[in-house]
Amino acid sequence: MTTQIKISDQPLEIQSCIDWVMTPQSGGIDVFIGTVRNSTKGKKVLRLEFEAYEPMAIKEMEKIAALAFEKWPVQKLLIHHRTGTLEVGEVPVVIAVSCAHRDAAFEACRFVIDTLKQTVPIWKKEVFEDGETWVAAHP
Amino acid sequence: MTTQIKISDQPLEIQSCIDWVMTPQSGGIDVFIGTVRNSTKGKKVLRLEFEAYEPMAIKEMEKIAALAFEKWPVQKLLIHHRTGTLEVGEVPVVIAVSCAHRDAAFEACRFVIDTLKQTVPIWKKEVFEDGETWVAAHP
Amino acid sequence: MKAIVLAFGIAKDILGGPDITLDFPGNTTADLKSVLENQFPRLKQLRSYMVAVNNEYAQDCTVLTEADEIAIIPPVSGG
Amino acid sequence: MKAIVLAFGIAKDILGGPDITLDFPGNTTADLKSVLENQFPRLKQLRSYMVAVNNEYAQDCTVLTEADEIAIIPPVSGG
Repeated sequence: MTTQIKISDQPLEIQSCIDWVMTPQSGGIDVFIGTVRNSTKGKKVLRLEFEAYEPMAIKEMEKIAALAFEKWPVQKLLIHHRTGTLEVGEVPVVIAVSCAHRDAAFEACRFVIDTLKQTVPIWKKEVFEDGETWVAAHP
Repeated sequence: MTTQIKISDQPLEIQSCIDWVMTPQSGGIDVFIGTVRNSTKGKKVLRLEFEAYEPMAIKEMEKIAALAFEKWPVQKLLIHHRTGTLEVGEVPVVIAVSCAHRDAAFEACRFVIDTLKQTVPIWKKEVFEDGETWVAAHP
Repeated sequence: MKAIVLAFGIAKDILGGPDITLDFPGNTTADLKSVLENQFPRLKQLRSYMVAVNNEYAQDCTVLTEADEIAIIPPVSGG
Repeated sequence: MKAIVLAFGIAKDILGGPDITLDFPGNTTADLKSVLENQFPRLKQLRSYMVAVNNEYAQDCTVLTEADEIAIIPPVSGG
């Protein structure tokens, strides 16, 4: 298999993600790691809570992966997404892409995270000291 | 310190590189990992040999880092480069960039590797079954 | 028609739980949305929302059946 | 002037070692290059090469002194 897609409530293992995409044909690997930031628009964030509509989220991520393979000469592509409660510094998402040459790796990786944020049914709630907000829900 | 630059003849430790750039202010980390490919232009590669003019290479990498900090809101930036003999699948270079937002991380990371390949005095010899070549030496 | 509607993210808060059963006139996504928005006006305050049928984004004209898995997809924010 | 010139990558192969001592007329990078290319014509077959003085890329007009660290930088290929 050249694609690995996973949704998990356990900490993501970045090194295994990278090991998985590496092949003897690879010349460049680009890895995007999302991390929980301690503030948003100047407001202190205590933690994030991620919820996924899992079967559909997997399906949408598979579509994104298929598109990336169509658009670029990708060798292996991995998307791991966390669910549940994440503290500051924890990792909600890891995307890793291996290619013979680096340009395709950068472009495909960026395409995957950009598209994931637009189409994959996963939701993030920011928890502040004085309340909580579902991100992007309102105009 | 917000920049870590290293040239080493020991295997690069990707996970420590990523841990080092991560900060509570980070929202996105982009990591580029160069890997030794088993072929070039259809020819089987046995191994690569990297040589660096170390003090100048460090200085040039520091310049690239300084430029990246000028151009993008980078939080931490790491460049580790291997020297010596590397087998297929080994990692000559790791570049890791943390930012509040992902766009800057992707762009700065790509800028660093692109510029490194143009200006940093490090040389790579490809060793084939029937000979060897200093990469890019001749037109 | 009668449908079980799954809700996620803020839609779960608005509908008051992870799923509700609705009995509504008509059988398209548009019919469903009209009833939902009437019953839960806060849906109209969202930036947007989609309906998914059997794990695929549906159009307003998509015809629903009682066997379909129907879900409300408020603006996504993963990654 | 007299200079020790460091060589890396393919330049090390061309010069026959990691450094050579040169005694040459003039005192600029251009003067040095002219003598080097005369003595080691294979340098002219390179895609290009630079001279570094004290770990900085030098121009042809850069004036050298005997205290400088001078190096030949053939086309780089790191990463």
